Amino acid sequence: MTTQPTNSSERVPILDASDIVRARGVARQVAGRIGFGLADQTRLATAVSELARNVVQYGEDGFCEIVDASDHNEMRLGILVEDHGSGIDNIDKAMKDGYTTGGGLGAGLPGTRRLMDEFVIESEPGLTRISIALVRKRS
Amino acid sequence: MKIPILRLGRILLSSIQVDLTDADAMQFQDDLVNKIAEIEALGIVIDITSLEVVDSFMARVINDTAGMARLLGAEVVICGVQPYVAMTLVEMGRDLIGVDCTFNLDQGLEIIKARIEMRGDARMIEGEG
Amino acid sequence: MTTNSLAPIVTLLQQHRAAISSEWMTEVLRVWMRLYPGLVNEDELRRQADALLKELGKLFSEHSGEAPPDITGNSELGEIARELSSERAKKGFKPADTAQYVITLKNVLTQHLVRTLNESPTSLTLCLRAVDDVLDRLSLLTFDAFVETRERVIAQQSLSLVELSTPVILLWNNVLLLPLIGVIDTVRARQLTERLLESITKHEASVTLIDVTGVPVFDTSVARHIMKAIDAAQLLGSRIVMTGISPEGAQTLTKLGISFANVISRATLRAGLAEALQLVGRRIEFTGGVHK
Amino acid sequence: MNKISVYVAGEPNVAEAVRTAKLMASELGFARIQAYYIATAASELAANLFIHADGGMFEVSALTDRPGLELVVTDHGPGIADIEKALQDGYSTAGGLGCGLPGVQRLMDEMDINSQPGQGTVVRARKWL
Repeated sequence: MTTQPTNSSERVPILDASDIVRARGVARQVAGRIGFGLADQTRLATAVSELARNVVQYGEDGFCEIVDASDHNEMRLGILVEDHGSGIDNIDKAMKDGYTTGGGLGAGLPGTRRLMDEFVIESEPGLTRISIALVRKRS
Repeated sequence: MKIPILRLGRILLSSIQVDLTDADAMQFQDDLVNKIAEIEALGIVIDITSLEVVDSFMARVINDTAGMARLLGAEVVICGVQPYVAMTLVEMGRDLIGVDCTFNLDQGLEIIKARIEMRGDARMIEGEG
Repeated sequence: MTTNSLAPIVTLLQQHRAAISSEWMTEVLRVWMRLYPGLVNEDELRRQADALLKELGKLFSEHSGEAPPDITGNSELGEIARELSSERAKKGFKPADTAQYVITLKNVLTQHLVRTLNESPTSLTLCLRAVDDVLDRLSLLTFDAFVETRERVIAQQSLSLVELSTPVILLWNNVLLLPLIGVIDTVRARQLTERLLESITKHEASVTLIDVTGVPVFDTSVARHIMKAIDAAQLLGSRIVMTGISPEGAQTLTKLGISFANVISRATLRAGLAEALQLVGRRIEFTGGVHK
Repeated sequence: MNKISVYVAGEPNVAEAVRTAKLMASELGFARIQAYYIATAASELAANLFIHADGGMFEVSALTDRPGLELVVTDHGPGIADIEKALQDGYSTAGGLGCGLPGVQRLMDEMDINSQPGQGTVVRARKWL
């Protein structure tokens, strides 16, 4: 008796700074459609903003994929941000507060991790993939 | 996209009404700092009611702008931070925004005026000028 | 087509369905009406019983081979059982009284089978085993559904408990009170922070009192949750006055190295209220009083 | 009833661990403030079990040779690479306030940590009556 989740996904290419605003707009929209509250919509939009900016700053080109993976038990929004830049040398260091190479506050990645329920990062020269997800039980 | 900066005596008011791109934000910072210098502003109120996303970059722009304004001798108040924006900011990390905040332009203006009144330069220079 | 060794059950369910249904319901209703008066809908129950017996008949008639019929293949049957027992769970029936339903049916069916098949013991054994097996599984299914429903009810209750226990109170113009009571975990902290921030914005509360008298233990994670709420409130423009830290709490927090440096703290809600009124430029005055 | 175990996999279990520790402390005759310290230490230790490992066992036991109470937490998580560093104030690997373990050390009379990187961690903390 399993209901097949009605998964859908949207992909936003990230090539320059104007795509950051677009990507987070789409994330907010999808989150709202799934039924996430305003607070969670803001968390998701902010997280996408952080990750998309990383792509613009270090990744040259990439994309952001926003996936609705909800089922009848929980709401789940997964986001994959992928870029084809030089990669992150030292992931541990990049995940530390206050560490930055690009003039930000250095709260980007660690801040995003704190906002999300799931956070996975893989990086090698030429390919960096960060997947995040926010999960809420349906009440 | 140019964000309007209004002048009210020696106070500057600005209300960010749209979702800003990075370039817009930097342009705004530049415009504002120049305007402060031009009119020797004593105070600035920035209304960010319409900002639905303040990420670490935007937080830095706000902080930096406030820091620059202070160096130029102006008091700064931010108003209209949305509840969810505030929550997201503190979850990302403490102290992302280190500027005084209040609810709306009205109160922002009141606070700024009260602060300016305490200042020596406002009392002396205005009075003699 | 192979012969169906369970044909006697099928015949029984066809020819004596009315009798079986009535015996079964009489017994179930006798018990339930006594224990849960007013919670039993007789017509509904009889309708369900007929539907269930019909499905059972279908299950046995479609059966062939050695193994007992598999009820998981018959979703209709499972659905009826589920519906019934989740309804019982919602109405607060005890699990044993709910299980009574299927057990009674088993007794009735067994009696009928023994009566009709006492001439052919081999067939009787086969049929009894099949009835046993199918009804046992049905009973497990109803039990599962019962527990599932109960758990959902409990989860909902605890959710509403969380909502109930975090009110935000408008004490005076621009002064809010958030009394914290009980264990503060991540989910609750998130909810109460959301609620607090919304109220602060709505009432433009320039001062917020957070009373922690009801917080049982102050450790770093509780302190962190409260600190986040405070930081966010300050970003909106509200000043925070914390009240109700016990002497034990103050000693422990200091030992843990937590200072709440950017917060005004007062021992009692009374002192905190005075402070809050002072911050909004008001005070409480003695007016002579009615009672001397 | 001289030893009670609670398996801690998430926040609800922490509350249970704290209740257990507080109850045993007061039954053993600890003063109010001491019981509060013990409860808080229990909360810190139990929370570590699911923050730093996937969960683990929390035990409270009454000590008899010398009257007192012992808290023991055991996990099979990644272990603590640098115990000395973990005992410094302000050091945290999981975005905490960084005063968990040093706090426990101050709240209890004795604490020892046994950690094998990759194998897990056992922390024992005692308080004497």
